Amino acid sequence: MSLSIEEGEIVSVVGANGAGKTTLLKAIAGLVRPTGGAVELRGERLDRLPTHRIVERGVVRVPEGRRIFPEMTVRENLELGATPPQARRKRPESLSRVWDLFPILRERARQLAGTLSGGEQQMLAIGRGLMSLPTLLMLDEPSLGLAPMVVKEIFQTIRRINADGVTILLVEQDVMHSLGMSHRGYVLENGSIVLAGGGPELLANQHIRTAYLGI
Amino acid sequence: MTSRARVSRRAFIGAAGTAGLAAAVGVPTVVRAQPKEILVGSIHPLTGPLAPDGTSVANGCQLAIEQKNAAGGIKSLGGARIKLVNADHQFKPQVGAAEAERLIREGAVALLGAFASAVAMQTSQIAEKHGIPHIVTVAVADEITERGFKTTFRVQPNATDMAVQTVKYVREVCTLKGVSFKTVAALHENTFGTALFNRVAKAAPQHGFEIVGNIPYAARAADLTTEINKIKAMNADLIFDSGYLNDGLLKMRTYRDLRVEPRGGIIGVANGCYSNPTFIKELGKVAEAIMDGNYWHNPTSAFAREVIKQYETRFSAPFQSHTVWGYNAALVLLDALERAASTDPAKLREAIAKTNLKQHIAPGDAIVFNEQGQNVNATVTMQQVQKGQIRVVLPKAYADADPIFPIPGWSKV
Amino acid sequence: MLILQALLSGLLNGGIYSLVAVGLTLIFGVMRIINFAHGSLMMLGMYVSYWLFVLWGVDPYLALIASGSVLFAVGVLIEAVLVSPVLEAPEHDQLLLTLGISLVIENLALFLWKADPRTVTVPYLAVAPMVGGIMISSPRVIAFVVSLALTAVLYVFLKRTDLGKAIRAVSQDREGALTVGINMRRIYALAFGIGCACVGVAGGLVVPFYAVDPYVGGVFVITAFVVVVLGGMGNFGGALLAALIVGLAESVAAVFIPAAMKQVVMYTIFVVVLLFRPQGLFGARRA
Amino acid sequence: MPSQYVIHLAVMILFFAYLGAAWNILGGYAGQFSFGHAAFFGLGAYTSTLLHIHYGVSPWIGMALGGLAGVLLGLGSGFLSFRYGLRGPYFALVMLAFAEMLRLLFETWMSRSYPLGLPIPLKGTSLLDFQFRDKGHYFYIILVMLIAVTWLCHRLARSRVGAYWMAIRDNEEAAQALGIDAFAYKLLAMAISAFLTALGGTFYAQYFLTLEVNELFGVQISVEILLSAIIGGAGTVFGPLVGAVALQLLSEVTRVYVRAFSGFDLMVYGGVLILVIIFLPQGLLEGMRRPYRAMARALST
Repeated sequence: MSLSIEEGEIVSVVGANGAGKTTLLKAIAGLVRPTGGAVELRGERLDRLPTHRIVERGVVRVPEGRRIFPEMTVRENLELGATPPQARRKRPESLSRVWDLFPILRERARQLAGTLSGGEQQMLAIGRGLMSLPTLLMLDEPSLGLAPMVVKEIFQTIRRINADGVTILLVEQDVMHSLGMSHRGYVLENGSIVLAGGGPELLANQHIRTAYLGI
Repeated sequence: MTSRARVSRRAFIGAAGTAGLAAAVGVPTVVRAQPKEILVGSIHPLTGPLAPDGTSVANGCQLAIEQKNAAGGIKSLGGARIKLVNADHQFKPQVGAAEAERLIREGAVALLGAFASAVAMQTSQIAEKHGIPHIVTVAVADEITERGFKTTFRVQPNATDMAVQTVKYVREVCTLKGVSFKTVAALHENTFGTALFNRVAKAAPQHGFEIVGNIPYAARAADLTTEINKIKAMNADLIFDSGYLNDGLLKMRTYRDLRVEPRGGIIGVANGCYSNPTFIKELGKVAEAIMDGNYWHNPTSAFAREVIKQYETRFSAPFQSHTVWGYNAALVLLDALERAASTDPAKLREAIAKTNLKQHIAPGDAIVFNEQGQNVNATVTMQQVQKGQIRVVLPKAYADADPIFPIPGWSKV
Repeated sequence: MLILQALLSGLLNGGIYSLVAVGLTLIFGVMRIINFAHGSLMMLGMYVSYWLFVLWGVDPYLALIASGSVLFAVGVLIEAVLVSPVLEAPEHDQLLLTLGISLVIENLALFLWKADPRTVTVPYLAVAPMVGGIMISSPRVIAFVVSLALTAVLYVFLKRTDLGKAIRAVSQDREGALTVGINMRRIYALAFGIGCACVGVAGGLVVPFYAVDPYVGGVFVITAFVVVVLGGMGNFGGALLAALIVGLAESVAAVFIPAAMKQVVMYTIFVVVLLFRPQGLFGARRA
Repeated sequence: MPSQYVIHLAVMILFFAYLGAAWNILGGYAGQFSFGHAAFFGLGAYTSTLLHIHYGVSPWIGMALGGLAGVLLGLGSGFLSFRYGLRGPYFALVMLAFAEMLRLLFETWMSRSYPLGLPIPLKGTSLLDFQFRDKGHYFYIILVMLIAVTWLCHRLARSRVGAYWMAIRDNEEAAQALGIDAFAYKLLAMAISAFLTALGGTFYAQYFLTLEVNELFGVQISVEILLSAIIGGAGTVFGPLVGAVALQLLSEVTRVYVRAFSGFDLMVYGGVLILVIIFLPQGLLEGMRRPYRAMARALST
């Protein structure tokens, strides 16, 4: 499988459950080691670095299931996002940026993260990712288990983040929304790429329409 | 290290198993012509919580044997040397059993052990099965010599002797000093301490004592404040205390902190702490004047004093009460080897049974075994810490100091 | 009077248990490892104090700094060399590994320092004062106060500092901690080191009233295991409260039942808690 | 005829292999790591022995009754811990607590009449009394017990029950989603494991003929029971045997030959344990299979 992302893009990876989407993101983030091949960022090999070094280089993942710290406050969760040294220095600026993006989080700043609603938790997870000052933000199933209204809000925010200059790699089951807003997309089946192309073109593809959209 | 004493020994244990496990357990080496070496097994706890005591008993055996070798070995066997093989039973009967089997297989002519009654029950049983003499160094359970074994001998006084003789001494010292104490409270560890207490409870009324209460505790407790406070509240004339060395250090400090000063004093019953030099070294003044009915060396014997001096030079460690029985048990064995002029287990057993050993380092008459293999002259003495020294104060015949009684409390020494 | 004294000494013992248990619970919370070498490490802490006192006359309370730092270093070393290779192995492997470590440490101590129990007598704490018929064991009071103070310091550290928050983050969600770029190896080493330092200080605190020998660790640590479960494993405040409760229960029980059975009370509390609050007395269970 | 020492060593190997296999049913197959099997072991030993001494019940019958006592205790402790879904380290420590509780209760009870250990009256050789002067008899008894339990493990591992256990071990939620009653099957594993472990207790009692509470209920024996299974390979049919052979020989060889100072043997034992766990986390059996597989692969290409 080969996949590339240009700076400033939104790239979607779509595919059914178990197609290997999550594993792909984990491999890029260094949580699982690829048995072969390489992950490169601007020509630098990432696949031999420990996870925290990868985050320091601006490759940040917002994991499936949010993985927030339930027994810490919203604010503490966000502050922990700014763990890499250069992110730590910009902590106040990043924090106000996140407050702007998600005003609801500011209201709940002192609340324990475990008590937030699903949508709020997803916002927190994205906000926490932004605190690490990503150049590439990888989002794993951000819409999972959320109400349609919330999903819409989340996707709007993702676009805003991208507009601010953050490259986005999006893994989604919601093919319609994700491909709709992506510059480019990849279709993953059984661990390999079966289709690639521009977002809107893929949406028009017959295979996609029958297999994923049921049209 | 596996050289054998006699070829006939091998016949006795059967053709040594060289199948499968031979590599692991050692292949017998060729019999060395001379001088002959006689293997003796010593099984004691060298690791684990009993290690300090176990090591001192094993060292006692070692010293007696080294002295004999230095004096020319067993003369009746052409000056044969004795080699002591030290085994560690880790305070586990299962390990003790394995070591007994191994030592016998390696050709040990006798076993010395085991400083823990549960282990001695095992090792003596195995020795009996093989017909190998087993001399108990230290292990108080009466049962050890009450199972009709032919090969088990014990030089040390058993639990009943320890308890009964101690109670008797306490009455004696009361009479001697013209005080009439009656009530007794007992604090005792819940294994061997309980075994002793059960016997004390039986003997006490016969000597005019009344047990007003007893508190068993588990060894290695983190704190015994509540227990000792309960004992204090019993307000008895005397406190009887049995336990191990470690517990003793904790208890002694707690007695002091709680101002426990019974009218008669605190008296150890075969206490693993009070007749131990470490006790005095670690606690200093707190240990002063404490009494203990226990075994001890014979301070009136020049021989015993010489042995202690040599022990302390050889092992650069203080001579403990337990060491007495390690040394004496080895003496009995050496004497029997000399008289048997043979390492044949049956002949050796006969010789041990006929022991009448006058020169030993414990108080009491010659070591003589009864039908059951118990030394009938095993003598308990009453010790007291006086000016930082452990002194024998009773019976008069072996005493090297006068008893100070009633025992003055901490505040008065 | 009996009861009052029992309450006091129980509370004081609880303080010691708490410091031992806090170290255990920290290691468990962060690494999911039951550290069976904890007792041996406590014993090492006791010997550090003992030798400083005997060789150079260092005040045992000053020596706490040394026993804490030495044990911190030992902990970091053990984590880096022995524990980290098996972090991904089946759960039981880490437990057995710590058992192996404890065997090695105990017998090394036996070799180096012999089996004889040794005590330290702090000159200015010779005899405990009596206040209104209640004995106040000064070294135990000091141990209690220092234990609680240290637990509080550790609590503030975990609650307030970035490093502390990173440690808590790891114990709350490992994958989450990875995604924010926390250096896991550093946190593991740190948590193990701090856990060991706690028990090292606990060892130093105990030396003035409890004799040290190579096997002394089990005396305080078996209880600490129960405390950790009672408090809700990995729960800091829970461990502290559970320690005090267990200490009190043990000591008061000894007033009423045969003293040798006093620990049965502790285990009974344990079973009752399991029946009604399996997540421990305090805090939530994390699977 | 091999010497009694060699037979003793062999008996110990088979015995710990047997206990490891009994533990393995719960700990290896069903994945519930018990750190307190001493509770069942001691209960079995004391049940048969007390019945024998006080009521003249043959230890063979006592063995079965001890097994039943073990089952009751297993169901009781299992009920308490599984009902709330205690797993992993929680379950391990809870079992340790049960064993400790039993140890304290028995210690208090036994110290009234048998403070220095409970001796079984010696009868020489008597089949009815489960006593033999020659260790060879014990060897055959424990051999039969080991074969039986190994056969049982083999059958169970391939049965529906075994498949359910392993499903529970690997992912309990998923197993439950498939309709497996995890609670019931874990209790079943507990009952079988407890029963077999208690039988082992009686064997031990009859072999050594003296019972000591701290030995039979101690943490030490709990560790020894699970050690052979884990070092050999948890959840495998022959792992416990491989582990027992390795560990007993290691302990014997270090104790006899590695004697630079007291305790050095235990240091070496602990050190080897550490190395095995670091380098062969799946156990010796897996370690032995690895070169074999590599060879097979090399041959097949």
